[in-house]
Amino acid sequence: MTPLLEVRGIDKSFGPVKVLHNVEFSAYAGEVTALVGDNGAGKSTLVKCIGGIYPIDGGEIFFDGKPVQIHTPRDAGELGIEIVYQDLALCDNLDIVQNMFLGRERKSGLLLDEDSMEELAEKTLSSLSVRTVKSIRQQVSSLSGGQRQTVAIAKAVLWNSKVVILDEPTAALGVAQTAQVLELVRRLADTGLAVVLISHNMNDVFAVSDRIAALYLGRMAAQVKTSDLTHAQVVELITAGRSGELGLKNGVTP
Amino acid sequence: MTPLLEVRGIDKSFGPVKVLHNVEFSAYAGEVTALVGDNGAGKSTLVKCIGGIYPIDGGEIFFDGKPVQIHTPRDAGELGIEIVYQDLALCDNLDIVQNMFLGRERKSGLLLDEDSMEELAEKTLSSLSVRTVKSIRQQVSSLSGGQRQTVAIAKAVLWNSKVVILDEPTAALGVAQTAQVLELVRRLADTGLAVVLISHNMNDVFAVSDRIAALYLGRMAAQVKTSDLTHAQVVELITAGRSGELGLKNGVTP
Amino acid sequence: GDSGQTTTSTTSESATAAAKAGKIGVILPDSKSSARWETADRKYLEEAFKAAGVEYDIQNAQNDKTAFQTIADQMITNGATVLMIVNLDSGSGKAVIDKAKSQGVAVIDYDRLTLGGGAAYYVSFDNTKVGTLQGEGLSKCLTDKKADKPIVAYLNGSPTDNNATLFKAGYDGVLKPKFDSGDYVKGPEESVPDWDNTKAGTLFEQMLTEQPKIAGVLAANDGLGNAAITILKKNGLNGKVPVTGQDATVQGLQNILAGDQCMTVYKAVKKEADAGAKLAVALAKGEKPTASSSVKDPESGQDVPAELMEPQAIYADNVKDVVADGYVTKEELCTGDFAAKCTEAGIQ
Amino acid sequence: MSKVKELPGEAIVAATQAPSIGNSFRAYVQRVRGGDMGSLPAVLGLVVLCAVFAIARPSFVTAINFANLFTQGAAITLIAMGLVFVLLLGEIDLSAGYASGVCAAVLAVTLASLGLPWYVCALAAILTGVVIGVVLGALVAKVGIPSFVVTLAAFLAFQGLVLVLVKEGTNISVRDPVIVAIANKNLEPWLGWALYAVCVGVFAAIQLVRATRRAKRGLTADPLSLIAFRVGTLAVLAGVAVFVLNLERSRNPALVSLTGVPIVVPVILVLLVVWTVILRRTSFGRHLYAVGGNTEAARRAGIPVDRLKISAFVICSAMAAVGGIVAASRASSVDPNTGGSSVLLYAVGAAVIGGTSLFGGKGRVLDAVLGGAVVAVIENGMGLMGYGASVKYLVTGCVLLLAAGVDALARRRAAAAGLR
Amino acid sequence: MSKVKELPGEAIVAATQAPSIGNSFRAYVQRVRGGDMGSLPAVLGLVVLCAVFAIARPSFVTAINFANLFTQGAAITLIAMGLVFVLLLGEIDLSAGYASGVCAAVLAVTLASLGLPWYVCALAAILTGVVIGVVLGALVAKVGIPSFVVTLAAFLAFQGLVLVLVKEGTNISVRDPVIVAIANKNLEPWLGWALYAVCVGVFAAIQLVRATRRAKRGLTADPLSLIAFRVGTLAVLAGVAVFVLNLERSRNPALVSLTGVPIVVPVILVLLVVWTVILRRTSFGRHLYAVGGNTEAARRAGIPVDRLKISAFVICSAMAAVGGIVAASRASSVDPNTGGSSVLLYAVGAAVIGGTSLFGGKGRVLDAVLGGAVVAVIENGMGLMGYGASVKYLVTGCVLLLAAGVDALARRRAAAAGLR
Ligand SMILES: Nc1ncnc2c1ncn2[C@@H]1O[C@H](COP(=O)(O)OP(=O)(O)OP(=O)(O)O)[C@@H](O)[C@H]1O
Ligand SMILES: Nc1ncnc2c1ncn2[C@@H]1O[C@H](COP(=O)(O)OP(=O)(O)OP(=O)(O)O)[C@@H](O)[C@H]1O
Ligand SMILES: O[C@@H]1[C@@H](O)[C@H](O)OC[C@H]1O
Ligand SMILES: [Mg+2]
Ligand SMILES: [Mg+2]
Repeated sequence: MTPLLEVRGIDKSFGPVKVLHNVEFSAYAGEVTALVGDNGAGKSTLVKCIGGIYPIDGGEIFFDGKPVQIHTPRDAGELGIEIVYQDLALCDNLDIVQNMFLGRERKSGLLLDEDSMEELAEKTLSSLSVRTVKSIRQQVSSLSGGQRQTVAIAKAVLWNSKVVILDEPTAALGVAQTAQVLELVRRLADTGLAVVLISHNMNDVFAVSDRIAALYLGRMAAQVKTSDLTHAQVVELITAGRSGELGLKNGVTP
Repeated sequence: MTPLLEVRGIDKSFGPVKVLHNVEFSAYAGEVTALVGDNGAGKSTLVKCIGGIYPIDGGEIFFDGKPVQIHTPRDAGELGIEIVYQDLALCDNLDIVQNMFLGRERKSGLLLDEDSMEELAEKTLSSLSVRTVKSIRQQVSSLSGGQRQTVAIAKAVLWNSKVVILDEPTAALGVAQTAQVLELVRRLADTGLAVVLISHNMNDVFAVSDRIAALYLGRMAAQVKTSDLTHAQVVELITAGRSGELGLKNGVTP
Repeated sequence: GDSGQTTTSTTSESATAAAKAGKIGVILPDSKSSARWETADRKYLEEAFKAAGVEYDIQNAQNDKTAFQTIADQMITNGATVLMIVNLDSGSGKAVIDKAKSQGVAVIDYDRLTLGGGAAYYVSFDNTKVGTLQGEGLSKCLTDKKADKPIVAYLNGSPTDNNATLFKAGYDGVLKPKFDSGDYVKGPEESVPDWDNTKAGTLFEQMLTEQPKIAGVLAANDGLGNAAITILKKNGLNGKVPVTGQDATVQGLQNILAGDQCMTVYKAVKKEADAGAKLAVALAKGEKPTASSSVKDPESGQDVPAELMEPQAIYADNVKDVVADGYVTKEELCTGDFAAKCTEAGIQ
Repeated sequence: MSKVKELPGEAIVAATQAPSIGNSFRAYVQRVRGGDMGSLPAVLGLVVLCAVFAIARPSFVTAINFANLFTQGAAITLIAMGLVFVLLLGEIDLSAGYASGVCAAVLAVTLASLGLPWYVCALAAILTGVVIGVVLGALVAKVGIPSFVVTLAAFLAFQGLVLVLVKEGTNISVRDPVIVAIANKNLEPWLGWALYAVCVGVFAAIQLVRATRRAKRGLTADPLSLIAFRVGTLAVLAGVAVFVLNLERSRNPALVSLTGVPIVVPVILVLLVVWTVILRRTSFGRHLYAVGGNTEAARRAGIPVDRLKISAFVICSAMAAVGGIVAASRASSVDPNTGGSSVLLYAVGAAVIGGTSLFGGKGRVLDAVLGGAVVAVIENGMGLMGYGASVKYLVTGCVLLLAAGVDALARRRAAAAGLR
Repeated sequence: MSKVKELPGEAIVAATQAPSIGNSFRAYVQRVRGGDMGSLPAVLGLVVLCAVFAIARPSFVTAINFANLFTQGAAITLIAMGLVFVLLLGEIDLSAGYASGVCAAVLAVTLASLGLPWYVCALAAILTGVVIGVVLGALVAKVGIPSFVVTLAAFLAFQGLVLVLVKEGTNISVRDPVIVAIANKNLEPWLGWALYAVCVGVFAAIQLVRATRRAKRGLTADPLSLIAFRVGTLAVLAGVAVFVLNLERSRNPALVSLTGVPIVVPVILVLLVVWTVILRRTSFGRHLYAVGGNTEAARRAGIPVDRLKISAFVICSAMAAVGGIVAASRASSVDPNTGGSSVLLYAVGAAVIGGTSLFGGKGRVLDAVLGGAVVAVIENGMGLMGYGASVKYLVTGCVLLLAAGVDALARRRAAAAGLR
């Protein structure tokens, strides 16, 4: 089975600081791949490289087996890659509907079709059990932390994309909302999408993922089937970069 | 036992939207009080009212049994209330040390004592097991989500304050760092501080808290000893505002 | 716009004279108070210097007195031995003169006298006389129109331009007695900052709104006059309310031919330029030229040797004099509709 | 207008229940008290200013002065309208004033020297504006020089360019009757009424269509009564304005008749409507707000930020060109000062007073018109007072401060109520 | 300089290992390549400009021109230094130019009409600046009017105030020998050398003390070799400058001798050092950066944001007063134009070209000096070239653009490398 999204040998430095070393990573259609790693391991950086936010210093990206060039977020969007970033990128001066359709507004003729956007946004949001939002015409600057997170997730799943990457999507969410998002993640994968989930919560990771990839200090320590791993092994991979036979050996990728 | 920090009958509206209704809340010295509630319940708003960020529309705040007026963050700081906000307030253009000592710089004579600040910051940060920060003279704009969170926490515990309020402090943290912060929370309470912890993670809440306060749609549903509650009861309070005898009755505070 | 290019040239014919002569620097004030500086003064000065075969450098400070001083510094650095300046104000003018003197560089005041400055020479028109001609011109046109107790409005020049003060002194000298006697009525008065024509338009429009019966406008130069005429036109009053001017610009002369402007004052800049250049060239050669008259500096009380030219009033019937003098060409003046009016006015 | 989600019984009471005149009015009052002032401060400032001037100088409230107001403020307003686009992105264009001067000079030169027909010349002027905008925008977006520096450099360079075009300081007369008419002539009275009818009609139609369409989809729509109220208000206010402007205002009606809506009014109106529709109802406009609010978020949403920046500068310079044409028309001439002195600061001031933020993400084209009106009323009123230059500067500064103070204090109060 | 935390064996390689000349240089190169250009672009721009002018006009590299440069750029530089404080907060002061005019007028009036001694008058001028700053700052911080509008209003009002002070358009001569000396006289040559010795000595002492103190605490400190290199560089550059300025530069040495460091140089130097220390080494300065970087974070940290804003405006206006005094000295007079025309735009431009951000949080006083030097060199060089007004404007604009372009392109490259 060829992965839907694959990166090979990715290097990334910020000035003198090298953050990603020769990273390999794959996400398969119909599967949830969990990307785990300690704070500062480079998870968000990897995602931003895939999303065209940061240019990569070296390495290749394959989509559906074919090498692709992603230079801008637009390129990623056109391939069908949708990302919820950890530093939620919402425009505080726009309302919820406007943010959800940003960059892909519906039009009737030359003008915006506000009504149909409002309808669709409403539908998507209520499926994510948002109860306390007063109006979907509210500016996002007045939302609570969890509400912002929900809007960002809703924005990403609104499109018929092929790959959805979620960078710590449930960090700010309440109990019910978290359950809803995890369910959504599973549902997306089941409809054939490749889903990548970044999370520090091992319970969540084990609950929904098919595969786990562990980053350690900018290097990919291992990418293994979830069923082949124990909770303790993953924690070891995260904190030490290795666990028994698995993981990095003296700083060299296996 | 008089609570170290107590608020009574707090009301707060944003324009036409009423977010807090007659809220009562207490935090006791030597205890960890968990503040829970759904997304948008008003937890962060309550904290910001206590911190002097938002002016309150009605109600009173008592510190050590005496009524106090908190109009600005400065007032809160002078009382010894230290807060880690959910929307981390860090200055991106300053480095880690500068952020940690912001507003309370150490001086020798008229000039800043950079050396002693650097030393102290270093010590505090390493106690929170931050391993991947390259230099504490790094600008905070280049930190990862978890690293930012750690800096904000370190900043708050640097001072000899009497009340420490943490708004979802572990949301972005890795496994090891979360454990470290929870341990710190417990340690702070044990040294006699009143600690308030906001979290959506029930495991964490039950692991460290002595008391649980549940907000439901801007109303305080219940404030009870942790030992008197079950996991399920808390979730019920969060999502429905009531659980058996506990909680709101027809929208009226008990 | 070839005139914009400053030439630093030595003409070969009189190379021998030039060999001994120093370099002459000229600083013009701006190009928005009047078109004359760049279109007339620069041209005539260049011609005069070229003819004398001296090295020269003409620059324009564009109404920026810091730039004015910097240009003076740079001219001295570049080796100028004589400076000819049209000051922006007496203070900065004096600073330039002082600095130049301390370096052994002689300074001529051109068109505007630097009060208390102590320049070696002063070359100009009789500016009070200019104002007098304007005042007389306006009375003449009002008489022609048989105006009865006309209300006269003033659009004075820039409050920061000393010449504007002299012009006003001139026309006040003519009109004030008539106001006092009740023949005329003093209307609204404004000084136009920086001679700004756009501002002048709004200023005059509001004067007219506040005092609809304005029957004569004393505008200090052609640009301000044109601003007033535009507003009058809008109200259908052009040609009925006489307007004055100064500088005999193409626009002003066309307004006169069209009957919208009563008169302008022609200052034969060529004469002024020639006189200035003659003094400058002599100074550059190390001579001590003598001037025909002198002017008393009211601030220092000293007599400054001076050459003062005579201004001339221009009405529709003698527009041709300006063309004949070569100050304005027939081609620029008699475009389009004006061809017929030119013929009518006897311009060939 | 806003879609309300139903909340559980004990939940917070929603702001708007069912839209009706009463409820809408209550909601508006609450919004205003809550700090969402919209254009209220600018309008209030305008009313206060007018009242003061009217008392001090009765001539302020004459038909002729009312007409003057429009022509006096037109150029600044047009330039400010363009600046709104650049300000929305958090950028600035210091060169807009001189850009209008350059374009006016192009108009004057092509008219005078080349003798081309007026529309060709006007087009040339606007095209010059477009080219200027492309260059400025590219330097800002593609090369990455801060817009303050780029446009400061352009401010200097254009000053030079104007001088080159007007041959180092001459005054070029503009005598083309059509161009001169723009700022100096008026519509036939019947045309004013026709324009009025079209405006009110179209406004009513749009409101009705939108409401029925939303109702059909089951979204909250404005009720008929509210629409009728809005349309009625517009009809009355615009009607009074047209009526007054159609009064005879000549000093000498026997000699020359002076009536009708000044031609600049429909020019400004059309541009106001067009730009407002573009900003509010097209994805281009939406993207402008997004880039101004959070450039990074916009970039991540796949919005071509660079292209958008260039477009904004193009619009700004093109509107500066239009402003320049109106200025040239009003002065019937172009000189090295056209677009210079305080034109730029007044234009930026107009946008800011109207409510546009200098930090991007907030602003409307209407702001420029309202702010432009404030600036024009101050200049106009001060002109009638007949003070000397120094007093006039002083008073103008203070009045400007007062007008802005109303706004600031209102927002302050709102911030104290927790909204900002 | 930076403290490095030890990382596990396989961890990322740290940028700086042990500080030494070689390593520091390598680290610097890496930082520059990584985009942290510091003042390099401004310095580079300066070098290129000087080279071009020197080739085009040999008189550019004469001692007299070198001395002229300082006095020509002084007023703008001083005003820009003050503006840095306001810009650091993300605010702007459009009135700084005319504020300098008002203060200069106060100086001139008190000198001329009241005949007070020069130091009283200078103090009165600076006090005027302080009062202006308090008023502006209070309107911005306490009332909450955007600084653009406040200072635009002040821009107008001060223009009027200058006119009132100079009695509607006359100009007041400044004849006090001490005041006139500031911009027109020079230090005795021996005094120049004494100043030089003190500067180099103090610099060396500070560097040494800091390094030993840090070493004692076990923090990474600069090694002796690096300190020696820095002190050496300063000693050579400053030495050459003093030497050149002490050469005879009179056109007519027989008539008058002209040697020595212009008095404005120590004035600027002292203010540069004082303000730099305040910005970098006091909590007041630290708080300015914090407010500029994130006002809300600063407020939450208990920083009195309002008071800080007012202080910044006070510093800005006080420095404008100093700039006004120098301008009055240079012109030996004050008139309604003092501080007007392009003074403000040039001053803001100087700060921005030096590297100060208009959005707050980023900037140094040194930026103003470097940017001021760029502006002064452009004006000075263009003055030597002898172009006409139009060409001069055009070329000045282009040169400004080029100077800023170096900077922008460098940062662009850095952004492409992932740093911004
Ligand atoms: N713009 C930048 N400049 C310099 N260093 C950076 C920059 N962005 C990230 N880094 C560094 O790169 C490393 C990886 O950061 P990244 O955000 O990818 O971590 P992460 O795995 O997402 O961590 P977390 O779980 O805390 O979100 C961190 O050490 C961080 O300090
Ligand atoms: N400035 C504001 N203006 C208007 N509404 C606001 C504002 N700030 C918060 N709200 C609203 O108040 C409610 C409570 O917000 P708050 O941030 O206190 O929630 P929270 O309990 O902290 O939620 P979370 O767990 O998601 O952080 C939300 O519905 C939010 O939309
Ligand atoms: O010729 C006039 C000149 O003398 C004056 O100084 O400035 C304006 C001009 O019109
Ligand atoms: Mg991350
Ligand atoms: Mg919250």
